[in-house]
Amino acid sequence: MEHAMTLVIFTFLSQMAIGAFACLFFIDTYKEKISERSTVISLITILAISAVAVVVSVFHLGHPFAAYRALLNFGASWLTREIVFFPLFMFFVLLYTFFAKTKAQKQILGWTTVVFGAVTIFSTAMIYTIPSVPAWNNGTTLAAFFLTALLPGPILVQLLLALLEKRTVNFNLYTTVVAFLALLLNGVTVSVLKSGLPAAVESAGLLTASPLFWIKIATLAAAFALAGYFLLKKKAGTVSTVTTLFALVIVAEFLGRILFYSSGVHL
Amino acid sequence: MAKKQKRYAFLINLERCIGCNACTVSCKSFYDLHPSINRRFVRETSELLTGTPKRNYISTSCNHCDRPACATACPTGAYIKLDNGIVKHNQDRCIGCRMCATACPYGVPQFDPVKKKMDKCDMCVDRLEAGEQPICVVSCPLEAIAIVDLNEIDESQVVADLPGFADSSITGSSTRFILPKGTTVVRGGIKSWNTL
Amino acid sequence: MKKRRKQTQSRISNETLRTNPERMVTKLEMSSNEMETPVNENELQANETGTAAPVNPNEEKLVRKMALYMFLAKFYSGNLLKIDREMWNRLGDMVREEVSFFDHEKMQQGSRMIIQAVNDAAELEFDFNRLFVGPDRLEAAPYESVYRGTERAFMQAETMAVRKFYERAGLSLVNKNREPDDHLSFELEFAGYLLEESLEDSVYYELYEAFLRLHLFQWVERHCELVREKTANGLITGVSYLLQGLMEVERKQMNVLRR
Amino acid sequence: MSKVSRRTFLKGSAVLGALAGIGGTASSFKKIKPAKAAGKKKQVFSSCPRNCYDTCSIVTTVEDGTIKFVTGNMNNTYTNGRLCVKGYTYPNYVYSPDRIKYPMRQKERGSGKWERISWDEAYDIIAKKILEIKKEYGTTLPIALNKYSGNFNVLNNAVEGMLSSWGYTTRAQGTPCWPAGIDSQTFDFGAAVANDPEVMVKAKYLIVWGANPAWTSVHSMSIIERAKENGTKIVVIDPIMTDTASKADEYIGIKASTDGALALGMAKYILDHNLHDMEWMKKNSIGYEEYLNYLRNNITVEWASEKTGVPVEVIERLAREYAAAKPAAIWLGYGLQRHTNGGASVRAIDALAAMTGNIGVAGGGANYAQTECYGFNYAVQSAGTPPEGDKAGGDRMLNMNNFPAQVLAINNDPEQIPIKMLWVACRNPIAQDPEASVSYKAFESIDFIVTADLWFNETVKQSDIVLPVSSIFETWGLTASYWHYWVNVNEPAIEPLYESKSDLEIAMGISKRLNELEPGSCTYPTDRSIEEWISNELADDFIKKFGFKTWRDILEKGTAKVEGYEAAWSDGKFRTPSGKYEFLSETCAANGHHALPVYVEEMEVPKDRPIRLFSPHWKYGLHSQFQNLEWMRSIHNEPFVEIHPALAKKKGIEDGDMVRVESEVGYVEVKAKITHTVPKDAVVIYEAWYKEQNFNANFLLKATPSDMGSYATGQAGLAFHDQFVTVEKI
Repeated sequence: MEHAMTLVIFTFLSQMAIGAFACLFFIDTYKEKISERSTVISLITILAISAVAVVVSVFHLGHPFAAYRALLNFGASWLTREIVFFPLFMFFVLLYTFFAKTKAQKQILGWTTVVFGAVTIFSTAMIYTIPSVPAWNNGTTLAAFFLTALLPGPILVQLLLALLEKRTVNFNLYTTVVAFLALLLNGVTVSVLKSGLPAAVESAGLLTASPLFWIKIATLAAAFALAGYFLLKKKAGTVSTVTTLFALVIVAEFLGRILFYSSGVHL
Repeated sequence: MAKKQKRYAFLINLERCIGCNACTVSCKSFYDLHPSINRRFVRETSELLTGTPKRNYISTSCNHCDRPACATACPTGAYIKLDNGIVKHNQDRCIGCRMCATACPYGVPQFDPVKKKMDKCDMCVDRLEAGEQPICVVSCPLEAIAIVDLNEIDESQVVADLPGFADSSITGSSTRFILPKGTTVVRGGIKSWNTL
Repeated sequence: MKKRRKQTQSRISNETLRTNPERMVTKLEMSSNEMETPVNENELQANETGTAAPVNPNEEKLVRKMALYMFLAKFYSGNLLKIDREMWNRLGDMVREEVSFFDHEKMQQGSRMIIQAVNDAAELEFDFNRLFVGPDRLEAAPYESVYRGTERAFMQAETMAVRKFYERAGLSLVNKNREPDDHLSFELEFAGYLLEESLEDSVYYELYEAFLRLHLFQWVERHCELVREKTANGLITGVSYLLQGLMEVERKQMNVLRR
Repeated sequence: MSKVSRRTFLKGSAVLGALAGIGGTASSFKKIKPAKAAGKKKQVFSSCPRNCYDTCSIVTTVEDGTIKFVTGNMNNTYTNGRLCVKGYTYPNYVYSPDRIKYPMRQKERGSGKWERISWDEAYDIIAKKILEIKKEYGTTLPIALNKYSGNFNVLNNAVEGMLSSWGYTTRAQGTPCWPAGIDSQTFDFGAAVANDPEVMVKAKYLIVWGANPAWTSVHSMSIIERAKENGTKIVVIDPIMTDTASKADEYIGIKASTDGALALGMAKYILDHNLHDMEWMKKNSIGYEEYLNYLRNNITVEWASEKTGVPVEVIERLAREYAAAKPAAIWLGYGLQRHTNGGASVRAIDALAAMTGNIGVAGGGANYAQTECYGFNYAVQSAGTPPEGDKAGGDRMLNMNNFPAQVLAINNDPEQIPIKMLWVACRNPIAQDPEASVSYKAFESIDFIVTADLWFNETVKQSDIVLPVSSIFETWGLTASYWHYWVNVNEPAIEPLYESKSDLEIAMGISKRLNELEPGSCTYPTDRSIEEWISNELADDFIKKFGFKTWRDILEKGTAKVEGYEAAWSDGKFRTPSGKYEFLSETCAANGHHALPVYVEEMEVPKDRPIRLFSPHWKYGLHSQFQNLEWMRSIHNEPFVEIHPALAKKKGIEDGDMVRVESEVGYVEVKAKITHTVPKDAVVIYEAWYKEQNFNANFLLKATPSDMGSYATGQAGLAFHDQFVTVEKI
């Protein structure tokens, strides 16, 4: 479990950071004007989260100081690709933070960063899309990993802006939709697993038997309800509602990731 | 004409295997492995493999697959598929990330808690090159393990799949099995049964 | 002083030892011609009248460490089991004297416990045997391989690595192959020997640091903690603090963190 | 820094000065030439001395004085260059941290307060105790020996010799394993002599009856596999679908303890259909008419079917096939005779083989065991003769299979000379004997207990002195099998670890001390080297038989085979009183049994404990050996009880549940393993000693004697498989 925990933390934090960057980039470049101070602080937060993710990930190696050797199999290994793309993502976040001044620069650097982030998430998902663990060997892995970017990521940005700018950007429609998709994915995953190989069926059993699974469903449902409520009320929400929302999705996605590893029954 | 390249593979004779684990222990001893590391695994397989219930075992090690999942998963390229069919793990390169263990459908690579690296069977490649048989082959008291050339054997006499053994087509497992023969079972009715 | 620091900081990596034993061996051969026991009484007496050179604090530290290594080695060899209370009192005072030099809490705690616990000397042998000797399964086996390779067997790779190290320093156990080379008392005695030799040849200091890093640091502290889990005997507990403290002092000096 | 000032420094250390005076100044190290450090590699022949059919000849690879690997000796065609799983663990066995390292004395039995003593002290304490007993009782009869099969190296018989050289003593006599069958074969043939097992390949038909060589004799199993591939039909008769049965062409799941009925039923069919070998019987046997009349008058196939649960048509077919195949072999295992009617069953099966003329035929036989190959001088044993003046006039024999109860009876009876001292060697009686609670009481009633062993175990725990014994790799040895016809030599591979000594060295050490204390008090020779003892063991005619010039010639191949046993009894010279095969044995009758191999009713199943318990041998251990080793534990470390799905269902037990198995004398709590391979009315727990687990199949065993054994082995055997239990889910 200790070993898997480092992977849980890495994948969760890295995906959240990628999602947060994408969100910040879109707001910054295409939607609303945010103060440079807020942008930089948010970007540094994203970098910090990414750095923590990297440090934690190294600890799951038997030989952390030989981690550089993990770059040697780019041609075949999705793990190598992940290890190449995530630092590239971080590097471009850094460039974006300090060197993107004009809108054109922001667009070029921002899009590059988003692409590297997306490729990172894709690579991570592909590491686990393997026949030896039937529960992972389908599209739900990719969907789950992208949802971790798309749900807690933007809400993190929303929270940061709420704290820094003392105003709440209205994400309610987006959050409601994505939370609904996240809820839906649970149902899809369970039904996919149940119709799969015996090991996948066993995974489905482990999943639904776990109290963590139901806590995850409950927190997602609460997030959906909260965002939906403000959507109907046409209100942006306060710092405390955004904080609540963030707490809910963090718990949901983190538990989801723990479950992902703990219910992955090997052939 | 050049001689065709050999494709080495393990051939396990289930009719002979008695599940004794002599292969596991002799290998552990010969290679001075950490006690938690087994390069061979002996498992019970279905009692009903041949119809009537009886004790059946499979002894497997690394299956030296045609499309090794370990090699694809490994970020350091520590696994190489040699021309002779053997999948060799280069421990000097290994960083102990354990992705190979996750990716292998057979759970073959194991984490050595002292070396903090992965460990697996290399079919005693050094011995093979020196013209000797692997340790498990020469140790098995029932001579149930053999090394064969997949180019030479009659595939109709062997199988690649068994209950309790992951689908060989996923990674192209090279291990082949000779199935056990059926045993005629006579079990008398026992009268005292109903009074238990 | 400066020169010494430079020497103490030079490191021999495991790699060097493995790949270049000849170099080490030649150096060792040039430096030591005859075998001496760490304490050679005849020589001591012969030099009784010799005047001491100005005391170099760094070398004083070496000698004091050496004294502690020898005390601990004797303890683990079982030689101190049969001594009487009075002797324990004297030893305890002497150990305290050596320890006071280091200003390290754990070591001082250890020496205090040894002095206070002389009453435990009566049960010392039984507890000592239960933990380290047998005949029942050892509760805190004092063998490196037990900590590094689980409780597999002696004389496997871990024990042989220690043997190789002794051999590189030109030593071999008198009881070779009758007792595992990686018994704590041998390893401690060896560390003490290297320290003594280093007074004359800095190569031995390099070996000493390498031995600590590659062997003693790898298991001794875990052993000490296990000992304290398994016994309430004050003497043994005191020794375990003393030993662990010594390791911590060494780590600090060599700047090696415990993993 | 000059040498002078350096030494002054050293002197300045009070601790170093003080320490120098304690325990000597000698260093644990010596200086070596670094160039010489590289280890030398060599291979020596060893021999596995365990209580096992296979008694393998081993090649041990030694590097720099330590064992690296063991494998089978190719020169021995039975061992065939391969070992069993237990044999491959030997490097782990020798270097286990759990080995006893030094002679030690326990302050109070069971207290765990051990003090290390020197060998001299140990010898002194023991010798003084012996002399004290001798002085008080005028005899050494209060000294008892409990030794058996932990090590069958012939030199270990020095323990018996050692006790004899003190005087007349009390002995645990007999054997738990095979005595009923040995008696049967002695009544029938005059001795137990089996065909060379390597000739089994010549059989056209092979019945493995109550044996599981796949677990207990893997090299024989290999021969059986070869026979099968040659076209031999393999039939296994056993209540359990063993691994051997799983490899057979046909498996007969017989009701336990009814093997005699099956043999008689088959014989009846053979007689009725005139398939028997009248010529052989007339020429080679006595009592065949009486036997055939017994079959005619008392046996029907239907009755046999009723008894055994084997359908009539199967019995008939088996009988037909067995009688028609020439030659046809039967391997009688030790399992089938561990019953209250076990000896009778073996006689019935012997008779079946004899009536079909399968005796004295290569590839035939009623093969149970052989005691022929023990062609040693037993010099180590006979070297000990009681000194003058022991008033007892003879040893006092107790039944090994009921030793604790008999010790208690003696010590509670003021009329008898009590047992004051016990010597335990090659054995762990507290763990391995039935009714452990009685063992504890018996031990309590004895003043002074010495145990010589390699391992700390329950018996050592209850001892006053423990002596560390060397492993096979640390001393000389000679072994012979009770199954195949090879003699193996065991050359020391390494130096003895710690302060361990062989039983023979201990015998000489004590003798020396006794004679120092009181000259003439012990007759055991102390002036011979171990190699001299070895040379004394191999008799001259034995050496000649192999064409050797000296005994050392055996070291060339490590092993030598006694030829001439392809077909035991082919000379027709049976060792019975009549010189013939005895269907009708007066000796048997004189020993309280039937003269004819008639059916003896099996033990009745108690109503309150209706489930039979089998506790056969375990594949990863041999009694209390091997399963405790780290390497074995990495493969398997969890005892289990095998239960048929039908019984499990009835009791609400699922695979992996913990269950309580309880007998009249004790209980164990153990994990259930559901399998179709055991009978519905029985459970199976394999006997083994697991390290640090409060589990032992023997907790459940009652010391119920088997019918025979006292004639040839001195004492009746144990009905290990007539044990009855209840099983409940916890």
